[in-house]
Amino acid sequence: MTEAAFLAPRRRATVYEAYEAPFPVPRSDAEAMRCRESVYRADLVNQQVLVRDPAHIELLYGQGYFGKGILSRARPDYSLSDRWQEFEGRQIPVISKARYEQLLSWRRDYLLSKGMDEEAVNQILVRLSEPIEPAAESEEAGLAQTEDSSQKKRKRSSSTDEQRRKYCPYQDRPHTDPAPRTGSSPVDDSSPMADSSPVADSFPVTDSVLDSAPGTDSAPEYVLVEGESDEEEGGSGGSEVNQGGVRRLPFSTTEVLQLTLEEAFFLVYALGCLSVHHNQKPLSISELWGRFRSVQPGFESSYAAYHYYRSRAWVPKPGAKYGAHFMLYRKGPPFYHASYSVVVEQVRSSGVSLRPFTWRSLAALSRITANVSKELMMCYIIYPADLSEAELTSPLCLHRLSVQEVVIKRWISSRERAELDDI
Amino acid sequence: MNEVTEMTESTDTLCVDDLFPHNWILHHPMYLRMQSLDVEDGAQVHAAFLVYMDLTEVRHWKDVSSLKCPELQVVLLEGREKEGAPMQSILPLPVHQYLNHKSVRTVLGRGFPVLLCVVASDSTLVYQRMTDGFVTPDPPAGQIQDHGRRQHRKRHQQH
Amino acid sequence: MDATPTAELTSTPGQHVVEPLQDGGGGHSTSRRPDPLIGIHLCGSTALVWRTADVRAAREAGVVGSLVGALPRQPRQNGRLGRPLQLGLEELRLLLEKQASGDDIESSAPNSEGEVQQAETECYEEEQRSSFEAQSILALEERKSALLRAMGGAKQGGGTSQPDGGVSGRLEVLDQSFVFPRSAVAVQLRTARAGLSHCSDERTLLSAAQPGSSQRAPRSESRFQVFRDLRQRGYYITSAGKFGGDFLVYPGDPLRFHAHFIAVCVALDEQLPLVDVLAVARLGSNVKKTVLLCSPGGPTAPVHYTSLQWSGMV
Amino acid sequence: MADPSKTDDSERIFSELLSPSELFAARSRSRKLPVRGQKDFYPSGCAQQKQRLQNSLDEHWELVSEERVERLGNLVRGIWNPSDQIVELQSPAGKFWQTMGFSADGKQCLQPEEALYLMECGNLQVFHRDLPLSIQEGYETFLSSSQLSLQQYQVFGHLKRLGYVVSRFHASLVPSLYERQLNLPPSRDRGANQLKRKRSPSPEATATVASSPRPSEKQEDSSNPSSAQDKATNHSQPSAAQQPPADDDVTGRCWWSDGLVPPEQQQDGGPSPAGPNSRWDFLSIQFPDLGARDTPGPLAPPDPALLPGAMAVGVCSVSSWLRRLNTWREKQPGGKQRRRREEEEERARRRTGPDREVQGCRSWAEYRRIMERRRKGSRRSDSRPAHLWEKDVTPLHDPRQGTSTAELLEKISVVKPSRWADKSCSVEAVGTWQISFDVHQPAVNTEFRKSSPGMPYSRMCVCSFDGPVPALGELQHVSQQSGDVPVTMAVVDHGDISFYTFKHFLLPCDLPQ
Repeated sequence: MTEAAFLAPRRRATVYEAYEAPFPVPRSDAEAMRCRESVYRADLVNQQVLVRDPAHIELLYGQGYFGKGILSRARPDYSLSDRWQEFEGRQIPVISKARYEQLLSWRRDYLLSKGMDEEAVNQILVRLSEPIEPAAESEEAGLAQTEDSSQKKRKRSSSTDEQRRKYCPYQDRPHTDPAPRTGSSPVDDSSPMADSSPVADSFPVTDSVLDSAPGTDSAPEYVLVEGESDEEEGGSGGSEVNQGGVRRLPFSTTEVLQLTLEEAFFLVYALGCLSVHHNQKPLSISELWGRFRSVQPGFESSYAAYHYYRSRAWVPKPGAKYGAHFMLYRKGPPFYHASYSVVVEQVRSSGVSLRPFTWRSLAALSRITANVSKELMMCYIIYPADLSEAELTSPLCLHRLSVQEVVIKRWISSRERAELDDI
Repeated sequence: MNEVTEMTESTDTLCVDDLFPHNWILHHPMYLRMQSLDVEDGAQVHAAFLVYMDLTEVRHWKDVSSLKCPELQVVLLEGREKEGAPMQSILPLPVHQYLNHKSVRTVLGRGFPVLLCVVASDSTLVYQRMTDGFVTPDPPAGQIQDHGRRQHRKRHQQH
Repeated sequence: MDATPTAELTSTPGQHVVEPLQDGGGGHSTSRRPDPLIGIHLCGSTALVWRTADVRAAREAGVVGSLVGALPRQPRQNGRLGRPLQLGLEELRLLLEKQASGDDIESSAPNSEGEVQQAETECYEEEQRSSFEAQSILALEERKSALLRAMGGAKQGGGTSQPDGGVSGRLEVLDQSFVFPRSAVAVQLRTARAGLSHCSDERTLLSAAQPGSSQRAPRSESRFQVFRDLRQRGYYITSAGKFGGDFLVYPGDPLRFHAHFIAVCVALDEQLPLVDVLAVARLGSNVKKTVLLCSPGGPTAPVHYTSLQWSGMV
Repeated sequence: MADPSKTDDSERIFSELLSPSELFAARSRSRKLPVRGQKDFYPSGCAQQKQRLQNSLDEHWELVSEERVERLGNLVRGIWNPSDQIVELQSPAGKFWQTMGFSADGKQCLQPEEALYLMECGNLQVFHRDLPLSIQEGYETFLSSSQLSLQQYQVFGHLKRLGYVVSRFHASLVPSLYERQLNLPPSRDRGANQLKRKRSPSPEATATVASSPRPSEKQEDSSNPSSAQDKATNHSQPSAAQQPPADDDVTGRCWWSDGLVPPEQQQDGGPSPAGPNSRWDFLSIQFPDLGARDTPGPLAPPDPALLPGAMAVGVCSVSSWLRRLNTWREKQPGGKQRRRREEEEERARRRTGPDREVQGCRSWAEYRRIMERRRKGSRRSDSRPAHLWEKDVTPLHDPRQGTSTAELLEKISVVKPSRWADKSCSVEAVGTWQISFDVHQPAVNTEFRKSSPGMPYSRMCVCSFDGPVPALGELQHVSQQSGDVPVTMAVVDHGDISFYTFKHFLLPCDLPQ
């Protein structure tokens, strides 16, 4: 077979961010020295791999474009509100009254689901929704909060691209954060909330229930509820007057990074930089392999393809939108348009096909791919004939698989192409 | 497959308390409600929840609720695109699953137009509209369409 | 062509072949005499229609088919092709169903080699001879009228309608000296087989396409159910292979209308990989057509149709 | 128009036979194709739309019903030879002989597909038993043999109508791999060919050598704006594009690896167009051909403009170099070592890059002390998570070690690209896929010769749309048959033909800076 020509990837017309690194691991000893964390944390929930620590999310996505924020289109940049305001030296989100009441009702539902009686729940909610007095607040807050606020600022800044560029974790952290933050040591299972939350878990409720809304890890703890002071003063709602509306956040929905199983396994097995926990217990590589294989048919093949492309420094992202297994990006989606739609096909003596192709489906896929100016690539994963089923139960089988890429193109026999008139 | 269901069940029943307050998803009232629907397929429940969050938090749909479709053993959603808009059924499915026409007809049988939402493994959502019978596509805008075709051709030739 | 075109002879060709049609093939014309049998011929395992009348009759029955031969008027291009018309399996079945099955397939009497062949050859040669003679006369007449016109033009001013001596003299000379060369004779390269010549066995077609053939795959069965139902609803149908579907569905004759639907035939309980569903739906939106999932409900039940469109939600 | 006196009307319709007057009239008929207007979207039932439909249909039927009428003098006459399944010409062949037909036993002959095509074009009349064959009879007679299917003929006709030169494929005529190796054309031609390569929807003979030039492509090069850029891209990377895959060497195959690319090409890591910014125009720089048989004398000094500032290079005697020709294989390990050393230094350089303390070091010993101190100070040193590192399967990489990306990629490259060209054994080859035709570029401008057709543009495999898509092993099998020429799959769906090329590919490693 003749070899297909390599077409240079198309750079995006406008690029809003700087390229950080191909992988979320240190590239030099100096870098390695400076960062204290070497392993990120994810949890296996409902057969999905979820990362919740904002710092980890930032690194995993920013360095290699792993995963997707479940509340965002691509880059995890969801925030509670579009508008933020300065309050007591920190940025807090501004939300509508209706939204606040919804969050309050979620908290209420949650507490009820814990089996508390309604009266107790109502008491808690009343206390929870008391406005925060500026002075009292700053006393209460103490040292921990100034530290928090710097963190919050960063999180906030991450929503603007200009500032995001400056956020380079390995370099910044030692200087801006002299004190080790608990949140940044994912190796031990003590995430910041794990440290402080056991109290919250013990019912009957103590005051701590008020302090930490479910899922508040490093999310804003306070919100400015819009329309509060309007009722009292009948004013036009000037933003500064609204300070009376600062409340505790009753229920926090922070962004969560969802990794595909291929991404998760690559971070664990190839880079050694991720621990996936299930029921608070970290899983070994073999356990993970077994679980993923049972959850996703053909996982060995699709992972082998994923691993192969990563090992050639390309960024594969899920391609369902284009009817393919993966889309291949150079560097990452912010910089280049995807170059290839990849369809993974396994070549085994048993002849089981991952996605049996017909000319019909090939025709559709080839047209879609051409319509979006990408190329269609078959990625054949070749299983040696003597590879046993037992061997497949260990990820070591990957060393025995090989890859054959084939680029499929439709050749238009005539330039005039009268047949296009039919479209 | 046995292992899988076991895996999710243990997460759902045993660990909610232990995880508190790590994962707000597990405490979200809608998630808890979906859990209570007793659908075995954890991945589908998760998909349904992601779709719910997308509809309410990102797209600001109204009156979004969840229910169980007993025939298909999946969590369905229903809701309105905006206040006063007609009700729609939403069928969330993880991308690795299969679909048959019969299930589509079952969901259509609820009487609302249906959105199929395919949930990719990284939580990317792809919505498709499904309607009973023949829905004529939007007519092309005469000249513009011709123009588009020419551009289209140009792009083809660049390959 | 060598001859100068003349006014009388440049009328539109091709009108001679078929009787006029009332309704242009768009709808049903029950007023006509019993449907003519449509001649269908096998080439390998493919059904072809060769004669214009049959191609038109098929179109009237709602069978579009695809023209696959070179177009006589401009044979070296692919934009518009000519006869034969190739029929898809569903189209063939539909035609067979419409007609009394079996004897509608044209089959000529098997040749008893000897005399028939002899007679045929003689007949052909005789035809060629008479055609040459007739064309010689036509060519001579054409020359004469050209001459007359040229002369008439030259003496426009004169009022005499009587041809003068010069003209008649020249016409006489022409009469005597005119030779119509054999190489100039126009011959027809026939598209369809002449009525009498030898023919291959058509019987195999019947077994290949007979409805109710025992070993027909369920998929082609459901394709046919859908095809027939769509046809009954008045749609025109062509193949949608290049769009990843089974049929392209047109609201009217494809000559004048764009297709609205890409029909995908599936059994009701067939398990479709979601990526494939996404792929075809996406393609549909790219070409501004609705994807139609079509499943026959059973021998008596109607066909279920579900429209699938890429939603605007990105 | 029909001549009613001659024959009964129904008989005439039945046989679609033209009368002499019709034949005579047909000589002057129009050769133009009607233009199809914009289609309507939805049938409205209005009279205007009905009229338009009627007009279209009238036009359509007129076109479809038209019979071929030719001057006898313009027709080549042939006879069908059923036993050999060929057509023997009885009168001199026409212009088509340039690209079609063959001579056998002193006779001019045509393959059935060629004859049928020429019949459809109105160039040839084929007789069988003293009677001319109609097109229909041609189809039924020529295409019934096991040699040629209707689908194959449809593909043949489609390509011929576009002007391509199409001939039957003969496996025995493809030079074997060994022959091809012996007949390697000079490398300079390769380069030139590379430049002509364009990005077009056609099965290009990439990285292989087409022996005949392709004038049509040259034209496009000037008209197609993208080709200029393309040229530049190819220009800047000719060596990488042509290197045979060496899958065990990751960095060697990198397209954008920083260490290997001259600095001026490094902006943004992309394959930068070597247009105006390029310092070297390799097309104008003469390189001596030291491999030529008649050994050149001493080499003239190079153009000073190509040399850095104060450098002076005189006449160079090449004899000592020539003695070392063909000894490079033994020398290579040394080169590899040197490169590795350079990489090491590069890594060290990068390590010291942004770190002030390290930059202050005056010796390696000092640097090592710093590193040692830091290592001890780090509380991570003993925190390799047990669930990852103390099990049967451990990660391929330890993130606590800072590792350059190149090194890391090498470390994790456990899934290798297959060398399928070498080991056809891994995938069983199935012989159901056969190449039908060789296709050469349209014959208009090329000096195509039947006697020495040169390397085909592509070879065609004809298959049915309802049939299977070739599996990897089958692709492999077919491509082996084809040698260096790309294979195109012609997929026939009810007379509608789509062409697909399947090409071997090795995604280049994209090593960012």
